[in-house]
Amino acid sequence: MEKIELTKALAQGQQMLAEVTHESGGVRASKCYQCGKCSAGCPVAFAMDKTPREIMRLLQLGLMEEALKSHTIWLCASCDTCSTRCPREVDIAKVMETLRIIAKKKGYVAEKKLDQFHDLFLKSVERNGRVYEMGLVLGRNILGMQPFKDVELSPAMLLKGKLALLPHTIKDNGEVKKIFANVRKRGGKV
Amino acid sequence: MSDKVKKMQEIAREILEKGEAKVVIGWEKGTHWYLSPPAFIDKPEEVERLVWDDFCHNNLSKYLKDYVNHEGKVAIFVKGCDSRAFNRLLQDKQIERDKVILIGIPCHGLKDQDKAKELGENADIPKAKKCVECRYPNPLVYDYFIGEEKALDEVAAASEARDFSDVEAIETLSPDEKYEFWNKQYERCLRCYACRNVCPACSCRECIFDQTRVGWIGKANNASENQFFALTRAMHVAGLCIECGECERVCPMNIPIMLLNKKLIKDINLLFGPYDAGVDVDGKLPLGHFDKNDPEEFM
Amino acid sequence: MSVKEAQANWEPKILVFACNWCTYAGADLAGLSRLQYPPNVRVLRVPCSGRVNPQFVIRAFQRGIDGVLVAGCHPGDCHYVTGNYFTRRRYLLMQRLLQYVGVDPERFQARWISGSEGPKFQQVVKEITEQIRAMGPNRKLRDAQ
Amino acid sequence: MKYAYYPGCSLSSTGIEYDMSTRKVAKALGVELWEIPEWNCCGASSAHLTDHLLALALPARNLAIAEEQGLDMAIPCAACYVRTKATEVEVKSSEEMQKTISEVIERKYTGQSRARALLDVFVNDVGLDSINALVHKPLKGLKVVSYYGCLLVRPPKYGFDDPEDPQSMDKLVEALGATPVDWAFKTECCSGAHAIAKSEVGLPMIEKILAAAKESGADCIATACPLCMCNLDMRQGQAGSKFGRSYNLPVFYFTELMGIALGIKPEELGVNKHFVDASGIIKKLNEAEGRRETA
Amino acid sequence: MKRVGVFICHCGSNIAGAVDCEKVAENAKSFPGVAFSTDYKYMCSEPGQELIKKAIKDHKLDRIVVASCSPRMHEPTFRRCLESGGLNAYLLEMANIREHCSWVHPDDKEKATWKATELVRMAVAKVLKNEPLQRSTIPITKRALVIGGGIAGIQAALDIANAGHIVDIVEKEPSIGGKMAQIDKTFPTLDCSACILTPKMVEAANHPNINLITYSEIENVEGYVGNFDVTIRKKARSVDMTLCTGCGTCMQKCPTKVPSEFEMLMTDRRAIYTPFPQAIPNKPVIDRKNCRYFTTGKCRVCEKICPTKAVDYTQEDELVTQRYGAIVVATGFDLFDHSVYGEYGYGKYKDVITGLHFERLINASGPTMGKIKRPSDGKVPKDVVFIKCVGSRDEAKGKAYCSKTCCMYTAKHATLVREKIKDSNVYVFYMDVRTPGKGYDEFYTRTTDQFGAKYIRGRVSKIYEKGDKLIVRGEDTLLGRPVEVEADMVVLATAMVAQPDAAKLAQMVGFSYDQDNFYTEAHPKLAPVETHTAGVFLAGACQGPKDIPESVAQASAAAAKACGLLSKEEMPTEPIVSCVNEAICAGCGMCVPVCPYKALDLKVIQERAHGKTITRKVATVNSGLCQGCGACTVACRSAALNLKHFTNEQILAEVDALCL
Repeated sequence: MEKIELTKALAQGQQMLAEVTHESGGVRASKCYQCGKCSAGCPVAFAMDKTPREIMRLLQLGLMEEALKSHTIWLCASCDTCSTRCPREVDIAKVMETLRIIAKKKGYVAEKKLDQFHDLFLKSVERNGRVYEMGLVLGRNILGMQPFKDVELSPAMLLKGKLALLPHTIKDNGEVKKIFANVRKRGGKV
Repeated sequence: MSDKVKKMQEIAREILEKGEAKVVIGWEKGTHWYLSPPAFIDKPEEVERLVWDDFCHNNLSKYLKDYVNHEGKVAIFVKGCDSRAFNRLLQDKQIERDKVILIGIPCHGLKDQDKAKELGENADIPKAKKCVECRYPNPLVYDYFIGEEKALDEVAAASEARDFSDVEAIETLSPDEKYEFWNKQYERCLRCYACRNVCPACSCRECIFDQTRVGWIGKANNASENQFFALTRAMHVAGLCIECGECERVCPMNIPIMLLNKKLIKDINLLFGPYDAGVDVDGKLPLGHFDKNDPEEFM
Repeated sequence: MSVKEAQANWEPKILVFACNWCTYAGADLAGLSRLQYPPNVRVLRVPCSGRVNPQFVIRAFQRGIDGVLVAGCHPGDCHYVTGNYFTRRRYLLMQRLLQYVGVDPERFQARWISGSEGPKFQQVVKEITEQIRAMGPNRKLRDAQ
Repeated sequence: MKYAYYPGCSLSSTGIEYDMSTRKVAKALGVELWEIPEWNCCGASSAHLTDHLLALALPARNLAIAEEQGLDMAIPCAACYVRTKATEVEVKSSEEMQKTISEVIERKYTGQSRARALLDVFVNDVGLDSINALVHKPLKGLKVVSYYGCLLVRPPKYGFDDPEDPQSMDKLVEALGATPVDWAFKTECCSGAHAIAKSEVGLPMIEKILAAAKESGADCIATACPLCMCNLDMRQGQAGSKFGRSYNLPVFYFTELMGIALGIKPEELGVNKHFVDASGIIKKLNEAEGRRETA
Repeated sequence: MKRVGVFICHCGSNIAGAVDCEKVAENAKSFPGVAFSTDYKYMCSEPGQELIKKAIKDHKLDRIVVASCSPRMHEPTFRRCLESGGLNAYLLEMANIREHCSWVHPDDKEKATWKATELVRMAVAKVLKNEPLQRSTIPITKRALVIGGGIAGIQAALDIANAGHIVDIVEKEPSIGGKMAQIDKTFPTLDCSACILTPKMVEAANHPNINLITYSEIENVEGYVGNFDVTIRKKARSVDMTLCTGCGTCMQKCPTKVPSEFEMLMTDRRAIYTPFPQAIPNKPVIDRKNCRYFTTGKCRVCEKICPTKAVDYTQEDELVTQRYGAIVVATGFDLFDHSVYGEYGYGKYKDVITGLHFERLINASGPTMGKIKRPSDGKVPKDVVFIKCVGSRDEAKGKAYCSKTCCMYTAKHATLVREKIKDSNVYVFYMDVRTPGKGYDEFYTRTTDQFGAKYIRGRVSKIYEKGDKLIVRGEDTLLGRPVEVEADMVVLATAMVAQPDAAKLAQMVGFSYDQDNFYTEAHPKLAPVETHTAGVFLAGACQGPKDIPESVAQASAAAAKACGLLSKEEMPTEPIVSCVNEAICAGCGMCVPVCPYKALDLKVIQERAHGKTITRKVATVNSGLCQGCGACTVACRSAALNLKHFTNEQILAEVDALCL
């Protein structure tokens, strides 16, 4: 197993840790006492490469790269079970969210499919003001260059009136476009 | 001569003749038509000096302090505000109830002395401000009573709600404007202490402003020292002021002293519940007790 | 020093009347816990917040203090059983009276800080110092000397 | 009782029956729903994983429109609710945030208009007694597990119900005449969007919930979230075949159950649009009703 | 001309590290009245004190300022120093330049030095107006009160009684014994709790110097050290203690069953009852809330059956007032209510129990006769999970502190399960194992090594029922993997918390408590059993979580303190009291209602005025009652009342000196 150079890690990780704290609205990894209650209750933990507690530990030691490259931060379903139960009142879900945003900025995307999904989703919102679910499904299909897994469900959905072929839009989407533009103006990475 | 004055003189004469009291304190006509200063009558034949008119402003109760060590009783005329002043002094244990004969006189509200002087005798002279706001025109305590007891209930009912609009007007100013306002007022103060001397809530044997050895206050007559005096005086009468307005009336520099007193009355009522000083002699003083559920602003 | 220089070098000075049993102990605890705060406060020890005569407060303003804090035990916890209840009444009035004559509310404050609230002492001192620093030197009620 | 109604994107497609039943039931209860004109997507669940400000700004526009009318927002979709609530709470808690958001959306939102979950509105504003009084066809004998999902009652500071063992839907179901069944998976996560984009993670999560519901002995599941509905209903077959089981557990929006109990025709509520056939349950209820009537 | 000496302490580097002490001493030389100023490494040390004494002599100093640590720490030290140097103790003032300066401003030496200088200037200004004060003495009542009859209270009472003083134990329950009576075995020796407790209970009951006042509560406390006047409410027992022989017939015949608090509601007691068979006094009380006669007006079975006619339904609560010289508070603790944990089932799963339930389950006289059976169905559990830190170390839903005893009692429980159920598996979910204590870590090692308990490092996130099993989900944080246990029973090590009425008692007696309602000791290290209120001492878990040996040790310590006080005939009083300037006092009486000690009153004096003798009223201070709070001085508008050592003049001088 690879040895960790703690002195170096701590020195390198400080600035990024501060960024995580700032971006997450003040969530401090140092509060975590590693009890593991988050990971014990996490419904997605079975699929993760590192438990949420381990992500917190990586942050504490400054091992940012390792945290940002993990699948865990992408697999988090934002269900808030961890934050709700944390005895130290650390908002772990918020940390996961924040790490994902930072990871994306740095180009570390361990779960490309999940990321594309969110990109397409927001593109649809910006373009139409609302989400166009069929478009989303097809777009993911084309971009992902893979067969649409839910293909067997689509005809039934169309039949039941559950998938619209045309995008739902709002008449004048100028306002929503402006929101996106204003967020970008303020340095938002959308 | 009105019936009331006749009655006043009758009672006074009777008291003096029977020897019930050594002296009767009332009002008489002074050097000016718009002044009715206190009269101290100790001979039955002098009772005719006594008057009752629109200018019997002086709150007579404070004079009782001068008779504390005299033998025998003192008789005194009391309006509504004088009676509250009497209660106040009683509460402070400065006088004894059974050494005083109180002759109650319902008060219809007196006229503004300054305006009278300015407008002349035949003009329509407005009521004094304190009388416009008066909520106790009837004496609260008395042994004799002149006039109809119920006559002024309506007057009382009319001004049931206190008028704090003058205080509120200042409250709306910015801190700097407030400071400017009060600074201007107290720059004028001569520190003659007339306001203190006349006040029925000021019952100290030796006022702290006379205690030069402790150094509460410097001798210098400047705005800072004057404001120390003003604020301290206001805090010292907090919960005790009976709104007779004598302080303001006697102030040679026309400083609106009641504006400070009323501010404290307003806040005491707001913070600690309704309270009128000098009404209930046995009641607790607002700053002499507390409620565990008082407003909490210091958490 | 020129006037300008004096203003540039101005540091707010804040007087804290602290009761011996709670707030003074809380300030001691802040020290024991090495909780840092701005060096602008001076604690004056009194046995009880109920000992603080409003005249002391006005006097401090006269002499040029920039801010005054009166602090004692939480209601119900007074070492002298009821002292702070009287403090509360007195300073609820005093605070309003001072504001009425134009003293900015930040300049005079009251707080309950217990002996176990070292962090609260630190935080209150920080807050008040920042507020007063932002306001600049106090000129109100001040002796002209 | 009047609310600004925010259906959200799902309710015009995959969750169409949630929209249909909500409108019908609201009308029957005398609750006026004023649909926010030209509402926009709240951004769930992608915006908050991409940019915090965007996530707060998107729902703010809808809230601002509701605020202009002086109305609170009633939101059926749990995901839309939690994102909109987050915006309300953030804006309320800081003046700076209020300023920033208003600048970004170029509208004024002060935090006056509140985001309310539809379940909360029905249970706490309309009240269980009033609902119970309007029940024509009690859901007698129907055993229901209430599935709140993870978003409706978390984080606890937003909550109108308990984050670990919520009760409002159970009590509602009881008021409709059905039998609420207690179980431990009320707030367990169904994987949300993972089911679409990463089914190997999503399906086991769905399976766990279905298995627990089955084991509890319930006849059906009640839910308050279109994403949960999608996962539990539409993907019930996928999950079943992957784990070699057949659950045959109809899933209802709680509004559909309300509609049925209030005597509204199931088709008008969109019950026929389910993937897992619910007609068996409807039939059983009708038979029981018939027996009661003849008796 | 007054001559002030100023002494600046370095406190090693504690002060000197952040404050330029030499400069402060130098600055002080220019302050009015200062005749001598110096600095030294450790002012409180022997040579430091010698330095002060020598300077008093050499420089003819008549007032002293010591700038060092908090006066709450060393004021008594330096007062003694002044006395042995020939000055009155009250001619000392201290400037706190450590807690209030160097420790909180470590990074800005210039400003810290400036502040220290000003603090010294304030102290100098004040000390110039100090007056010598003389202590007087008051007699001490030689009787002690112990509040609480658990192991700590019993031990404290025995120690005081053995020293020859009369002690009353007031216990709110019908029997003494407290929580220890409920416990089965004690760690780390595993000896039987009852076997070591009951002899102590009997000893207390039979001791000629000890009075047991059970089923009673403190109603009111007045007075002060040496002479506390305590009103005790003796609740109506409905049984005449002088007639009752404790035969127990009534308890057998009583028709009303009530869940037994002592048995953690796992079995029943009667409405007329003693909490447990070895209760002391072993005479029953009637629980009026549940008694059939008191609720319906009919029954009277116990009255009829009682051979000595001891049952008396007409008894009423009785209030008695007694004077005590010292009070030992030993009110113990309560257990955290785990029903706040939704993830553990909000207390609704029957087989999720607390450690104290478990104690009763393994106790031979408990509801299961010592067989471990789970509450839901009486089955013997095979897989038992223990969860530590439930309510402890949890800011979100519980308490931030560590409850200190849980690690050891959970190890004990784990051992007992493995011992009593041979084919059992024990899983202990923990965050840390904390075993500082004699023989403690060895015990823990045996639990894992010899008894095979599985320790899993991680907090449990959820427990839920599945069939007749309890599914326990955690993470093994050492492996970094989620784990699950199918358990038959779960035992929660719930936190020790303060008694629900702890704050009320503290307010009544007049001492302080912390944010968790545990009682605050006068100093965490040097005065661990004293409170800030003289004459009131603390024993046991009311001061914070403690195990039995610690509680007993602290009880003996508190007893020693109480004995020290009671061994004297009289004690010196603090001379910092209010005084009246009769020449100024107008006798308005506004001071009277603000005094919490009823120390103020009005009296009539005679004096000559204008050639005759007159009488008038003035305020008077009872210096025996006055505690020196100074509330009266502010109520007095004419400043006729003043507080010695904190006079108006002194405080004004401090304010002026600060504002220079």
